[in-house]
Amino acid sequence: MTVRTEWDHKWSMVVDIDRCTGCQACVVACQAENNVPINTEDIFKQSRAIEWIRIERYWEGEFPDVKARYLPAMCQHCGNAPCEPVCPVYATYHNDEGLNVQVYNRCIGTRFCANNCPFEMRFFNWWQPVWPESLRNQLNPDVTVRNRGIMEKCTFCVQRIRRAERTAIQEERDVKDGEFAPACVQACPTGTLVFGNSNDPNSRVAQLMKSDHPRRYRLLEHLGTEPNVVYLKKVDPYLKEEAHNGSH
Amino acid sequence: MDLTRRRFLQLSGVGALGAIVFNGCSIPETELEIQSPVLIPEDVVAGGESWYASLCRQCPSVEGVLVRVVEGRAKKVEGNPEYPLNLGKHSARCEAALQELYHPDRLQQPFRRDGATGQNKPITWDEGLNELVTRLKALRDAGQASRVLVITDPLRGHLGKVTQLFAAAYGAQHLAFEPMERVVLRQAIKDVYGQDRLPHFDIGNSAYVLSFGADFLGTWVSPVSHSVAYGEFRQGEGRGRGLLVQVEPRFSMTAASADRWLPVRPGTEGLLALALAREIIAEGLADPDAARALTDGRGIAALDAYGLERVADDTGLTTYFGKERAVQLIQEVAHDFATKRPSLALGGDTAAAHTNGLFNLRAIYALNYLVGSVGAKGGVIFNPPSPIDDVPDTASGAPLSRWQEVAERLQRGEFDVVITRGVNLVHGLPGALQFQEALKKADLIVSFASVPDDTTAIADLVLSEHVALEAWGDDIPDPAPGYQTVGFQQPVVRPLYDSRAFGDVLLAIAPEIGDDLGAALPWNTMQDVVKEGAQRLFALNRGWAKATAPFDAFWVRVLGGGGWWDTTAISAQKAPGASKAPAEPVRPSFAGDASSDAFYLLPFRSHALLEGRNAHLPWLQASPDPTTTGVWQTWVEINQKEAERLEIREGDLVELVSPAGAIEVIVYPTPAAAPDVLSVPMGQGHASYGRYAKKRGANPFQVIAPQKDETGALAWAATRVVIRKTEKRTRMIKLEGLVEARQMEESPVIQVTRGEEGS
Amino acid sequence: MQDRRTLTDIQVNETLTNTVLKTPLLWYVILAFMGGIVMLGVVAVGLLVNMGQGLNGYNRPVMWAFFLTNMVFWIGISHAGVMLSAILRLAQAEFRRPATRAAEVLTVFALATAGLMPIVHLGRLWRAYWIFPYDFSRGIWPDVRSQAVWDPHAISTYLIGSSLFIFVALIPDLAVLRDRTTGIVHSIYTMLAMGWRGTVRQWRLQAIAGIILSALLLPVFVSVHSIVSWDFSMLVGVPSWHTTIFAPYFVIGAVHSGVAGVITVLVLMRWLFGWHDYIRREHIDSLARLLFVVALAWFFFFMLEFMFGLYHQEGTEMVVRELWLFHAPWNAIFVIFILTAFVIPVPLWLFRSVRRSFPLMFFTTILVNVGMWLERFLLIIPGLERKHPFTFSWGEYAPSIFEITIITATFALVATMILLFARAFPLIPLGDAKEARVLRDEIRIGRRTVQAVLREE
Amino acid sequence: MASEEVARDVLQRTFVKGGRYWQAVAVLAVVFLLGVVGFILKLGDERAQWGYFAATFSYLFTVAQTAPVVSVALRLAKNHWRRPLARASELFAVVGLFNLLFFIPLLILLPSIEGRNTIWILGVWPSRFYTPHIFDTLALVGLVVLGLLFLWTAAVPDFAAAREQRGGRGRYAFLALGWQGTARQWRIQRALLGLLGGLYFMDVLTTHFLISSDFSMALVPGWVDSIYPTFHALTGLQAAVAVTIVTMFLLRTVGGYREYLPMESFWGLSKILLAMSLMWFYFWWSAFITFWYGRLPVEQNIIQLIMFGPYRPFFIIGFLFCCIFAVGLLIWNPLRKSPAAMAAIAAMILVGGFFDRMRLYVASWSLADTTEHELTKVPAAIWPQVPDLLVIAGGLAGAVLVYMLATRVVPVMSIWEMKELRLYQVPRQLVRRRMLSLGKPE
Ligand SMILES: Nc1nc2c(c(=O)[nH]1)N[C@H]1C(S)=C(S)[C@@H](COP(=O)(O)OP(=O)(O)OC[C@H]3O[C@@H](n4cnc5c(=O)[nH]c(N)nc54)[C@H](O)[C@@H]3O)O[C@H]1N2
Ligand SMILES: Nc1nc2c(c(=O)[nH]1)N[C@H]1C(S)=C(S)[C@@H](COP(=O)(O)OP(=O)(O)OC[C@H]3O[C@@H](n4cnc5c(=O)[nH]c(N)nc54)[C@H](O)[C@@H]3O)O[C@H]1N2
Ligand code: SF4
Ligand code: SF4
Ligand code: SF4
Ligand code: SF4
Ligand code: SF4
Repeated sequence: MTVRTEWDHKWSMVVDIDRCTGCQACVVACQAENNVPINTEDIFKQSRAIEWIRIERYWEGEFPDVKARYLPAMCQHCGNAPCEPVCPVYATYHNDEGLNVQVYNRCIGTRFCANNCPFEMRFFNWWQPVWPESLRNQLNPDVTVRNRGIMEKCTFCVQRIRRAERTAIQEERDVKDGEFAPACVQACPTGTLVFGNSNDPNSRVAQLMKSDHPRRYRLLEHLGTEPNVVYLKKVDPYLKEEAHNGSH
Repeated sequence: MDLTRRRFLQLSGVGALGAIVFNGCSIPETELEIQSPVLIPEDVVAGGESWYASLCRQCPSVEGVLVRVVEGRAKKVEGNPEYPLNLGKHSARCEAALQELYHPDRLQQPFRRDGATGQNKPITWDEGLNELVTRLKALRDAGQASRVLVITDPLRGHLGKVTQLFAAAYGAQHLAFEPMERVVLRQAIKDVYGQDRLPHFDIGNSAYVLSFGADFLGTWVSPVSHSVAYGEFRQGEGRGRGLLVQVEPRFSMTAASADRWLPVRPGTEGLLALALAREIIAEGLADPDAARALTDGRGIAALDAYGLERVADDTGLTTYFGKERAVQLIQEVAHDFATKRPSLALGGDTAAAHTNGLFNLRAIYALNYLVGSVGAKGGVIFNPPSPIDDVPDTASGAPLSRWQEVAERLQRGEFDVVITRGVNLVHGLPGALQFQEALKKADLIVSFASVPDDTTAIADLVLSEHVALEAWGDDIPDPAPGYQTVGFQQPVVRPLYDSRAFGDVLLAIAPEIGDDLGAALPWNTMQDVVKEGAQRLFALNRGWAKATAPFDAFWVRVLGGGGWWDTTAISAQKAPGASKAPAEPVRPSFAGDASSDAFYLLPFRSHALLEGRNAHLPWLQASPDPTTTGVWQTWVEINQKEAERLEIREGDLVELVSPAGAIEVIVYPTPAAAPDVLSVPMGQGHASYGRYAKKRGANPFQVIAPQKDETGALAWAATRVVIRKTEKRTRMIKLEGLVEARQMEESPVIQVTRGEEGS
Repeated sequence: MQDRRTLTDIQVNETLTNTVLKTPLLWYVILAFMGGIVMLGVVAVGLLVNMGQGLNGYNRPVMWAFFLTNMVFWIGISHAGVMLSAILRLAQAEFRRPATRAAEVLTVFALATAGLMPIVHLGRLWRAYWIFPYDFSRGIWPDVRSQAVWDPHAISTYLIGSSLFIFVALIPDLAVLRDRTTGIVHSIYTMLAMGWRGTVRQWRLQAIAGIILSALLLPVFVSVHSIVSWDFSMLVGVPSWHTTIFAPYFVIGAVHSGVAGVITVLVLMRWLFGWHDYIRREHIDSLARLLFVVALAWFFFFMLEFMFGLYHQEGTEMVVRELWLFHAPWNAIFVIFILTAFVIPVPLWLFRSVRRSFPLMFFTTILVNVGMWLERFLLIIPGLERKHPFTFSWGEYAPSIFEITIITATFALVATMILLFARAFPLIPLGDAKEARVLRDEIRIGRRTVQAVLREE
Repeated sequence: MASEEVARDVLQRTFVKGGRYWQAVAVLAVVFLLGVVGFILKLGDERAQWGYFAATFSYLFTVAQTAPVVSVALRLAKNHWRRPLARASELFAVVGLFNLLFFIPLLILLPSIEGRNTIWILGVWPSRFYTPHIFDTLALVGLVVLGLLFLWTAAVPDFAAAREQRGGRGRYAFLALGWQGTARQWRIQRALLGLLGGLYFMDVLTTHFLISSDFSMALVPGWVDSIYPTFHALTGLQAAVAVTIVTMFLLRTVGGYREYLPMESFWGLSKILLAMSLMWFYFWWSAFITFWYGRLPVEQNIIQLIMFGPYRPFFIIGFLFCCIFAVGLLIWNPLRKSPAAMAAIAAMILVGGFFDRMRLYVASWSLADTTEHELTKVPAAIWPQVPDLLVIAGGLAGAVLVYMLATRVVPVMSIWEMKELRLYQVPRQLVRRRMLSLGKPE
């Protein structure tokens, strides 16, 4: 009894780096939505902070011609995901809507998948996540609170996808473009993140990720993991030379 | 799944084959079989949810939010897509309203603090209010009502009205406190544009934004609304890509997003603005009327003091870029600003926080006249007055001069009762004021708080207040989005603890203090007050929620929609036109060591904690600073080469010493800092503010010297400090890994294009 | 010159069963000490289960570290057993005789210990059995594409195979013990000896079984470490691991450390049980020569691995090499590893006097294994610290006290198990010792006497 | 046969060759000349067209120049059955000289490394000469010199025997270098053999490494395969054993050395050949599975290029002959004990080896742009033209010709080792069985 939808969805994301200001709204939104444990000072000290989406900041140049480049990075939901075949227990697999799904209950914590994720997008629960009792009130009932010893990562807010699809089924229609958005996309004030069904050629995401978009690229494309997240290049009119344009 | 014989054979066949040949290239048939029993919990959605519209109170912008409530518990805060300011978007701070609501250290009932033992004794609301009323009554009866001081955060909307009415009717002093007030900004807007309300900066329609000091994408004025516009400005459909130039001595988040960053010397922003004006006029690109007004009809000779080369030197650009390039840069900016229209100049934050802050801002805002951007699309758009006339629609903290005065009066024992609400004076005023000691001179300090902070810690009577998600309220945004807007705040959950709303308490005690007070405040609850405001909007019979049905239908609509607004109700006011530029520049002066060992200290609002009001919220403590990615700590950003010169490394603990005091911070060398500047995030250094903020990091207000601008406002960027090394080391805690993140040349993860393709 | 003494069958039986029948006092002392350390390790694992893997030094991106390093190490050690027993048995090398049992025992115990490591490393080790296809009714199978499924199956196959191998070789010795014990112990040995009477037919069958098992185990032995290497080399996520040479490189490295481990154990046995007549200079000399050749081959592979890291001039590979060579602590570890695994011991083995010195062989082989442990550490961790061009996430790793305790405990565990084994079974095959005596010969050429062995024509 | 008889017989067979020998020499010479014609026809071709030429060079290197390793390795291992076959394998060193002819054009054809991702450093002058040119030439020439020296050293006692037979004068007097057979001379010879053998072995590995990297892997953008040099060397060793077996068989059947070449020598080599064939699979699989599982596009393309794409037939023949069939046949002990069967299997491996070389070298040489970062497109196959076939035939014939001519000078059986064998092998009786007592001199 596979959960089947009668339509053909492929959930995809577009990230327009030129818009991102590094404001972190997406990050906190994701943590609130997905019951991500609190990243305490200790956790940061241990280099074990969990941020399903994170803003990577890269320096370029030297003072005074210095630039900070922001990369919003989340699981790329690779079409050919290296994290999947290495999982011995099928705790991570590809579903029929283009998502790289993580089944917390199956995971035994080998961390194999994390090693094989070239994007460093998987997070391990090194400790039992704890919240002060009162803060547990905030936990999203649609999202499992993960146990210690298992892997987690961005799910494209699958609970929101499911909710939207269920509503659509009840109302006997297809999910409308922009009807819902993952928490990070919803939050992002600059419109850097766009989400939708890329199988629908009229969706905004499909329009933006067209192969002829002049700024289109994908992360580490040469690895052939076929990421389901498409990036649009940063524009810098004062760039010295048109560097960084190779697909490698 | 019924297992037919055929299927069994299929399965075993595939299974055996799969075991022999590692079928890694494609998803084997069997995987679909395997998938079926493994239903991940997220596949099953259960439970209903409700979304309530309300207002976000995590920062002074006050934007519209929707709160998700499941089983009576608030679960998620998101931007209200209808709300004109933020259009469905929100900031990192906003989400953390939940953590305020559920904060483990929230006050669950009122407390009385025993002055002798310092012990907190839980009391009932009745006991607490009794004491307060008795005290206030006694003072008033003795004709000493003015010995009562009410200090709140800047309050707009009906809560502001109630508070003002209360203070006025009682005869108490009412002051608003904000650590980084907008006094200078308001004065400059008033002086240059003749506006009482802050204007709307139309970034989204602008082609060129020139920002002086204002971290408008991070924390300045209305960051989410700016960011929404910024997205459009960058890559909006059907428009070219806007250019952003940031003139700021610090590498703020906005500087990081800018196409060009001009790190001028602190306090010279106005100088540069006038040099640009001179250049624009000289090139003949300026609006003639504005040029004439600015130069008093004398042509650019009137601006001789702002010659290109001189300003290039004075602003320090020569030092960083070399003379030739510095001059070229200024010319380029002037040219682009004048030609890439509509263009917009705005300024604030550090540009305003100097002894010459007003000079700087006036010069900056005058630029908009030269390019015809005042009152025009893509420029500065004026805001109409509030649709409800007798509620405060602008609110700003009192300037430093007032606080100095208050501190002195407190010291002289001129106040008996001090009531504070939503302000942390002890943390947010420059340490040199010794405000804590002054406050203690009062007989009774009453503090309304939901999570006890440094000021609550010295209060005698602590009254547990609702958090925003539990309380009624409304807001007249300032700045508004260019048209009349009123936001409505409704409780989205039942109060968790024995707490009350500040407004409700004022309304409740007013009649008890005196009948005249009761008459001045004739409402029972804030809900009534807000509802009455809504009634007045209903009476206007316009705006999106306009309803012909009875008021109740209107009420449901504005509550459900999160507010009332009328896009046609725009400002009719005209700008007075440019006025004469000062012939001679006003130069900044700095407190502290003037030697070359000293650095300019640029404290800045943390993008998440702001000046410290959000420091108790763990999500925000853990939210990486956009440029350093630092968390949970207070660090000092120092130019890498300077750090090398001083032989300090990342993680070293150093003391920053100013005449006002010293703080211990962690060194973070960065390529993005001017050599003579140190910047330190605000927000930490609380003696008490719940478990997540307590005794963490340092408070830069401790070293900020109480320098003032001519408006009397705190010139918080006008202090110079020296670095004193300590032998201590720790680890700079940040999200960035252990290696300075720079892209690998042959495989950059962020690809950059010059964008000639037209996108 | 060969320093052999002629021994009678009776002497052989007496001395070689003395571990079982007359236990030296030292045995108890060492056992108690080792057992204590093992208990510490057990407590540490208990805490890991209870509190989570956070107790270890792992982080993002270093998700694998000490435990898997140690797994590779012990699997390496385990390769000595079959290498010596099977290959040398097939090649009829005489010098194998005293070493086979010790080597096989080391194999089994090292392997069992190695198998524990990935389990201890699991986030939810109480679910470790999920990697076996145990539950047909739910239809949840392990993913056969995962190396983490290949691994446990390969290791358990090898473990079962080599246990069987030991057992077959042990049967005649069990019979000897059966005949020398009484009471309940006697009945246990009786059962285990399976009616061995030492008839010609039984000997022939035993020999054939040994040869068949040798031939069967050889591919298993190669495959086990190859599969372990694929845990690393097949990952595209860690560029410096993704290299084609890993399988043979790991195998030869395993043989290097394994043979060294066997020599260490032989020297220790000789010292502990006083088997001077069985473990002789010529034996370790021959083993050392073998080790020399293996070490050269291993070094050749290492150089290839190193070179090809640089070959493509890929940034992600270069940074790992840069870590190895220029950044503390890796540069120190790198130098120590090269010195101990190769530069110091291998040239020393060129000297006959070294090869024939028990103390020197003991120390040089210990050095080899120090180096080989560090080699695995160097292969695994720096690659993770510098995984990909996302330099933003680059990190570092340091083990916690838990990892160090558990690693130490694994060494104690292997020692404990060998000691316990020695208490129950002879560590040198009696039959082999006797056969060696029979097949010894001498040839006179002119005035010289040349040692010779008898072979079937 | 007594020791003196052995010397006389072997020398007799060396000095006097029959008609069949000369007929063969003539045929080979003609084919070789045809090869020269083919080479001339090829002049002026693009680099891509020289793949078969490169394959022939590599094959000769693989087979002939690796062959002496058989003797070196077995000597180090002190196998008693090596003695009859040592010389046959050492003698292949002479073919190295011939192979240098092939090396020169390839050096000129090698593309510049400018703009390529490689650890090699650009040469200073002239700019076309860079480290591959220098090191590969040094290694290859060194190998030829070392091989000849090794052969000479090993053969000195035999040259002395020949000198004695020829009355102490002539070229053998020179070649024997005043060998008197003193204990000191034997010690020196033994030490030299050890030294030269060790050096030769290392140089073979080095050269395999260099040739395989520079002359094939480096020409394919993005092909980084750390085990490839080892695979290359391993196939070389396999071919070396195979060619030794074939040579032994020919010596046994048409050369008249039947009595000298016992079954035991074939049997011994056959086990090594089995091991090599198994390792062939292992090394190939190590590379293949890593690429295949990793699924990087560049690696998929490389698998296509050298295994499953245009050169699939070559790969399949190489794979079957060198690995599958070889292993399938060699696991049978009766076959391993039969010289004829062994020779057939070895011949099959030699054929497979040539196909294997072709798929690797023709593929590598057919890529036009070596400066790309990655192999993004798999080019079409290049099939051999008539000149290519002539060159291949000429090359192989030339190599055999050189070897045959060398047997005219150097005894193809090591006389002194045959004598030694007779000393160290003594029959014994153990209880009721006949055994051999094998002396193991320290
Ligand atoms: N998975 C799971 N399911 C269970 C159980 C379980 O343990 N696990 N337990 C079972 C049991 S024993 C029970 S009793 C049921 C309980 O199941 P329900 O009766 O559905 O109980 P709740 O979900 O707690 O709350 C019902 C709703 O009432 C709202 N509510 C709260 N206060 C008031 C109020 O004053 N007035 C009104 N009108 N509404 C209010 C809440 O917001 C919530 O939406 O669940 C059963 N189902
Ligand atoms: N915090 C919180 N408290 C609540 C509620 C809530 O929603 N939140 N809901 C309230 C309500 S409505 C209810 S009904 C109560 C329920 O409160 P409880 O009756 O305490 O219910 P459970 O917590 O489900 O625990 C029942 C216990 O029975 C065990 N058990 C399960 N099956 C069997 C069985 O077949 N035989 C036996 N002997 N034991 C079994 C379970 O393992 C568990 O330990 O909780 C009340 N208290
Ligand atoms: S980004 Fe990483 S975790 Fe996500 S699908 Fe790709 S490989 Fe897997
Ligand atoms: S950590 Fe969990 S999801 Fe990842 S490979 Fe292991 S079992 Fe699978
Ligand atoms: S899509 Fe959802 S899970 Fe993924 S990063 Fe965004 S908010 Fe987090
Ligand atoms: S919310 Fe949007 S703009 Fe802000 S950091 Fe995230 S992606 Fe960038
Ligand atoms: S900027 Fe953020 S915190 Fe401030 S009002 Fe808007 S959503 Fe709330």
